[in-house]
Amino acid sequence: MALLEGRKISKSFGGVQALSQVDFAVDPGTIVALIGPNGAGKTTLFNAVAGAFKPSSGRVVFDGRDITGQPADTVCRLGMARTFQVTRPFAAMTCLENIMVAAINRYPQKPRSFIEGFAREKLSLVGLADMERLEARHLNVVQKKRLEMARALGTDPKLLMLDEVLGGLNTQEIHQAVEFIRNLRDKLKLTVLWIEHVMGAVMQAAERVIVLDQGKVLMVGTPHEVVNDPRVIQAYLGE
Amino acid sequence: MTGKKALLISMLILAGMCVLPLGLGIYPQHVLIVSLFYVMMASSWNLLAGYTGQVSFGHAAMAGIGAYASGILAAKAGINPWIGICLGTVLAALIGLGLGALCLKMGGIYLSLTTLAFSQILHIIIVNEYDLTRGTMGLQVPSLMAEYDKLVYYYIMLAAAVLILSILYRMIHSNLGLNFRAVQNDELAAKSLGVRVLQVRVLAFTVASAMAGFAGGLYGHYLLLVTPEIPSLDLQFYVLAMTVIGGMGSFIGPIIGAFALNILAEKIRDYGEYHVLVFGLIALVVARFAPNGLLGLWKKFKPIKPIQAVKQKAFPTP
Amino acid sequence: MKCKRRITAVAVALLLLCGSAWAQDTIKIGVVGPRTGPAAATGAAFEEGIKLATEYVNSKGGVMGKKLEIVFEDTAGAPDKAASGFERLVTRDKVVMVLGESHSSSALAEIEVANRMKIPFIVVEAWADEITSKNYRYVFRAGPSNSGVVSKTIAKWVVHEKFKRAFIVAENTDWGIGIGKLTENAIAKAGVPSESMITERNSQDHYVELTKIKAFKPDVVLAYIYGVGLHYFVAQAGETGVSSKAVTLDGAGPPSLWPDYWKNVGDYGDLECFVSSMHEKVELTDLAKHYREAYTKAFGKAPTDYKSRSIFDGILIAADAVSRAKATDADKLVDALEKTNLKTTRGMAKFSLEKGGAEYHQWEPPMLVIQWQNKQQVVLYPPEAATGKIKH
Amino acid sequence: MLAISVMNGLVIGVIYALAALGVSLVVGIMNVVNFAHGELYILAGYFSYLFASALGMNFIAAMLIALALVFLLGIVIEVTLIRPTYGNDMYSLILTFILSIVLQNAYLLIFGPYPNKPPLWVKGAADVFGLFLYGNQRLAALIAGVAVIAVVFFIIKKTWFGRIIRATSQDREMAELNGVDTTRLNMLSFGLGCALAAAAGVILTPVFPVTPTAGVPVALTAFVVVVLGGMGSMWGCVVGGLLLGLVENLGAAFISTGYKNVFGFIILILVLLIRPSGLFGRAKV
Repeated sequence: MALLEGRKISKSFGGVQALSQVDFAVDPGTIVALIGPNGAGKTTLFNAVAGAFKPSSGRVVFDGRDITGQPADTVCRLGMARTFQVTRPFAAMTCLENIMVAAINRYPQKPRSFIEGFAREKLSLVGLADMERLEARHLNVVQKKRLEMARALGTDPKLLMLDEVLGGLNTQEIHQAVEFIRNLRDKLKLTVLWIEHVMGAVMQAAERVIVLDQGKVLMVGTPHEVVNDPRVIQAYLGE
Repeated sequence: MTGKKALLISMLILAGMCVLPLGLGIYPQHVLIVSLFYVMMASSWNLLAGYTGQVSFGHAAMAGIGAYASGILAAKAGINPWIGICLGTVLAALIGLGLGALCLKMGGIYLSLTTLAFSQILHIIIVNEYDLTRGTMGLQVPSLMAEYDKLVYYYIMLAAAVLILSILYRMIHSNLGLNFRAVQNDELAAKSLGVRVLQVRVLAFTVASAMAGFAGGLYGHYLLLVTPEIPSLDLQFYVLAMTVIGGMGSFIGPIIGAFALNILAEKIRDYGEYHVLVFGLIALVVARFAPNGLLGLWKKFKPIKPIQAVKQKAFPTP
Repeated sequence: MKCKRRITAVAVALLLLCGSAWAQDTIKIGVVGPRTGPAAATGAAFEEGIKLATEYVNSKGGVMGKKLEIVFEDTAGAPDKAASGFERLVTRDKVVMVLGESHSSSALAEIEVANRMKIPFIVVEAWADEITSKNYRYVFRAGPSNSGVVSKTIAKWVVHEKFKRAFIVAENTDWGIGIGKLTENAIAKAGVPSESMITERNSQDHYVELTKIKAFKPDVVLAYIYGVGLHYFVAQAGETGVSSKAVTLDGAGPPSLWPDYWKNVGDYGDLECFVSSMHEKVELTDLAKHYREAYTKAFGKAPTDYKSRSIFDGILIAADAVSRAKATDADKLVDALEKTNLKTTRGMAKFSLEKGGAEYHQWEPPMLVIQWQNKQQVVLYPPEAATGKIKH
Repeated sequence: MLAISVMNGLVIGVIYALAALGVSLVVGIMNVVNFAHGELYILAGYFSYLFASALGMNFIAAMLIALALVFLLGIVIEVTLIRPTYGNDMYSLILTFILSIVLQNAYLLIFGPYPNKPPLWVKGAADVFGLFLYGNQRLAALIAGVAVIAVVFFIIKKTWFGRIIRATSQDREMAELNGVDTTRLNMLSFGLGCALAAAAGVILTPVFPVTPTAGVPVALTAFVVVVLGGMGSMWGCVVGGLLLGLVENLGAAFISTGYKNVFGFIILILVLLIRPSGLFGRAKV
C-alpha cells in the first residue's frame, strides 16, 4: 500500500486552475521525484498535500488516513515533514533551536537533555554541527537549505518532502547531496518526495518520477522512461 | 552567560533591591514602586510582542480589569483585597482567552485592532457604569494593609515582580518558549513542524493578560484610587515604549526600560508635561533604527564573539 | 546598587536645578489645579490669581518674615494625577499647606491624601458636598459648595423667574451628579417639575440628548457641564432649536467666560445664563477693586474668569493662617485656619466649625446669576444686585 | 426622534466611511494599518483652522492646502518609517502607534489643549422636511463627504491609477511581474490614504472642533469600519460606515446615549464571530 496517495486533487485560485485532477502515489521506502517546468504546480501540490491550504476537490491519503484539508501541524504530527522552496528558517533563533522546535513537538514529554542531543545529531547529519549557536539568519542560502532539511528530520518523519534543495550547488556538490539523501533514506528508513527543477540531478536519486505540466500529471515512470518520453522533452523545450 | 552565573547575578540584584529603599525618602520609594509595576507590565507585554510577535493594545485594559475587579469587590462588597486581586487575575485571563480565541485565527493585525477596540469599550463601560465604577471620578479602594506604609508596599511589589519575572523566565526557557519564538519568527514554518500556532498564541495572550490583571490589581490597591487612567492608551503607550526602548524580545530589556523611563519621567516632569512627547520621540527613533532596543545596541557594540566569525567560513561538505 | 547611585545623581541634578530657589528662604505653599485636560483654562486662571496673590502677600512683607512661594502642580482634571501630584507636593517639594482644585472628583481623591499625610488643604473651587461633609480635620473649603449654590442661588433663581418646566443635564462627575440631584430635589420642593439626564463631559455630539430635551418642552435647561463640553452643548442647543424655547443656565460659570466661548458657540451664545461670583463691573469690597486694578495692570485686560479671584482669596487665607500660627506645623495651621476672620475680595472669610454636615470647615461666598445680553453681562439674581431683567 | 437619528446616522456614517476609505486603501495595498490615521485627520483640521481663522485665508483654499500638506506628510511618513520596515507588519503597527502618541503630544504643545475650530462654511440651521431642525454645517458636511467619496470611487474604478491600485491589492506579485513600481505605488497610496483622513478632517472639524486627542475615536471607528466591511474593500467601507453611523445613533436614541460607541463594537464582535473576513471581505487564503 502506498504511504501517500493523492486522488483527483484540484486547486484553483480565483479562476486560475493550478492543479486539475492530479492522481499520484508514493510507495514506502522509495525516493519519488516530482518534476516539471516552472509553474507546473509542483509547489502547489506540495502545499495541498502538506496542509498549507485545502484542495478545491480530491482527497489526500497518508499512511492509510484521509488527511484532506487537515492543517499543517496535524499533518506533521502524523509523520510528514517538509522543506520550503524559498527557505523559511527561524531567523532570530540559533541553528540548534531551529531543530529543537521540531523535536519538542515530536517528543513533548522528553527531557531537555534528550531534545538537545537529538537536535545536535540532526544538525551534524547535515554538516552544520559547529554552527549550532549561530543565529539562522547568518547562514548562506545553501546552509539554510541544509538547516531546513535537518529541521524536517527533527520531526522524525515517515515521509520527507523536499522542495528544491539543490539550488546554488555546483555539479560536484549536487552529486554529493544526492548521495547524502540516498544514505539518509537508507539509514532512517524514510520515504522521500522530492521536487526538483533540474531534471538531471534527481535522475540519479529517484526510483520513480512524477512529471507535472500545467497542473496535470503528464506521466509517471522510472527516470529512464521519463527522460526518453517525447512529451516530457516537449514540455521542457516548450518552456 | 551560564545559568549559574545568571542566577548569582540576579540574586545579587535582588539583594540590592531589598536594601535599596531603606536609605531613601518617601518620594523615591514611590517612584520605585511605580517602576516595579511597570516592570511587570512591560515584561508581560514583551511575552506577547517580543516572543510571539503579537501586538496587543489592550494590555493596560487588562491591568484595568484587574484593578477594577478587585477594587469593586473590596469597595462595594468588602471582600479582602488579596482575594479580589486573585479574582481579577482570573477574570483578566478569561477575557484574554475569549478575545484571543475570537480574533487570533484571523491573524495578528486583528488582535491589535480588537484589543484597541476592547480598551475603548472598557473605557466607555467604566465611564457609564458610574454607580459601580464611579467613572472618571475614580473608585476609592482600601489599602492592602491596616496602616498605610510605603516600605511594605515596596516589598509587596518587589515580591510580585520577582514572581512574575520568574514565571516568565521559566516559560521562555521551556518548550513553550521555543514554540513562542518559532511562531514569531515564521508562523508557516512553525506550523509545518507541528507547532499548534493558534493554541500557542492564545496561550501567550491569556498568560500575559493574567499577569497584567495581577499587576493592575496590586497597583490599584497601592494608589488607593482606581481611575480609567489605568486602562488607558497613555499607560499602554508607556508599557510599549518601555519595552521597545529597553529591548523587545529580550528578558532584561523591558526591566531596564521600565526603570529608566519611569525615573526619567519623574525627572522631566520638572520641566512640564513633556515626558510623553520625549518618550515618544525616543521610542520612535529606537524602534526605527535599533529594533532590539538599547540592550540590542549594547550587544551590537560588544566585541564580536568568536561564534560570529563562523559566518565567513565555507560550508563543509556533507 | 547602581540604581541607587542613579537616584542620587537625579537628586543632585534636581538640587542644582532648584538651587536658586532653595537658596532663598521661603514658605512654600502648594497649589493643585488642572493646567491640562478639559478645563485647562481654569489652570490658566489659577496661574493669574497666583501671580497677583504672591505679589500682594510679598509686597506686604511676606509670611513670617519670609517670602511666599507657590508651587503649582498640574492635575489634568484626573483624580489619579491629582492624588499623586498632591503627594509629590508634600514629599518632594515639602510644602506646608496645599490649596486650589476645581474638579470635585480630583478634590475627593486629594482630601484622602491630605488626611493621610496630615497636611492642611484648602479647597477653593470644587463644589461637591462630600469634600467637607466627611469632616476631615485638615480639609477646608473657601468657596462654593453644591448645596450652597443650589439652595442659595440656582433654585431660588428658578423660582424667581417663574419657570414652569426644567430640564437638568449633568456631567458624570462627583460635581455634576451631586449638584444635579440637589437641584432636582430643591426645585421639586418649590413645585417645578423637572427631568434629569447624565451626560459625558467630553462628548462633542449632543444632538440625540437635545432631541430628548426638546421633547420634554422645558422653559429652562440647567446644564452642569464643566469644560469645553458646555460650548458644544450651547452651540448645538441653538442649532436644534432648543434654546429658542428655553433659557440655558451654565451651572458652573467659567466655561461661559473663557476666551474661546464666543468662537465655539457663535451667535447661539447670546442670552445664555451662567453662575459666577464676579461681575464685569460690580464690586463688593475694596479688595475686589484692588484686585481688578492689579489684574488689569498685570495682564492688560479685565478679569473675566472668577476662578482667578477665588485662588487669590485662597492664598490670602493661607498666608494669613501661617502668619498667625507663626509656625508651619500642620496642627497649628489648622487651629489658625479655624480662627480665620479675613477680608477677601468676596467678603469676610470665616470657616464654620459646626460638625456633622457639609458646613464644617466651609466658607460659602455669595454667587450671582448673570445673563449674556448682546455680549454684555447682566446680573439677574440676587434681586438686590440685579442690573437688568431676563430676556428670552 | 427616529428621523433625526437616521439623519445623524447618515451624516456621521458618511464621515466614518470617508475616514475608513483611507485606512482600507493602505491596508489593501500594503497590508499596513496606520495607527496615526486619526492624528492626520486632526492635523488637517488644525491646518485649515490655522490658514482660515488665524491667517484669514479663504476657507476652501485653506482646506485644499491642508489636504496637500497632509498628503506630503503621508509620503514623508511612508519613506522614513514604513518603507524601511516594510513586510514586518508588527513593526509598522508599533511605529505608527508611537507616531500617533508623538503627534498628539506635539499638538498639545503647539496648539494647546483647547478646541480649535475652522470657520463654518454656512451658518444657522435648516428645517428638514418639516421634521426637525438641523445645523446647516452638518448638511454641508454630508454633501461634501458624499462628493469626496464619489471622487475616490471614480479614481479607483475608472482611471489608470485606480486599475493599478486594484490590481496590486489583488495580487502584489503579479502586479510586480507586470511592471508596476510597487515602491512608488506604496508611497502614493499611503499619501492618498492620509489625504483621505485629511479630507474627513477638513469636512468635519467645523462641526466638531479639534483637540489634540480628538483623533483617537475617529481612527478607532475607521478601524472598526474597515474590519466590518472587510479589509481592503471599498464598498465595505461605505456600507460599514453608514451601518455603524446608523446603529450608533439609533442605539443612542432608543437604548442608551452613554453606550453610543459600544454598539459599533458589538457589531464588530458579531462580525468577527460569524464572518471574520468582514461583510465584503475576501476569505483568507
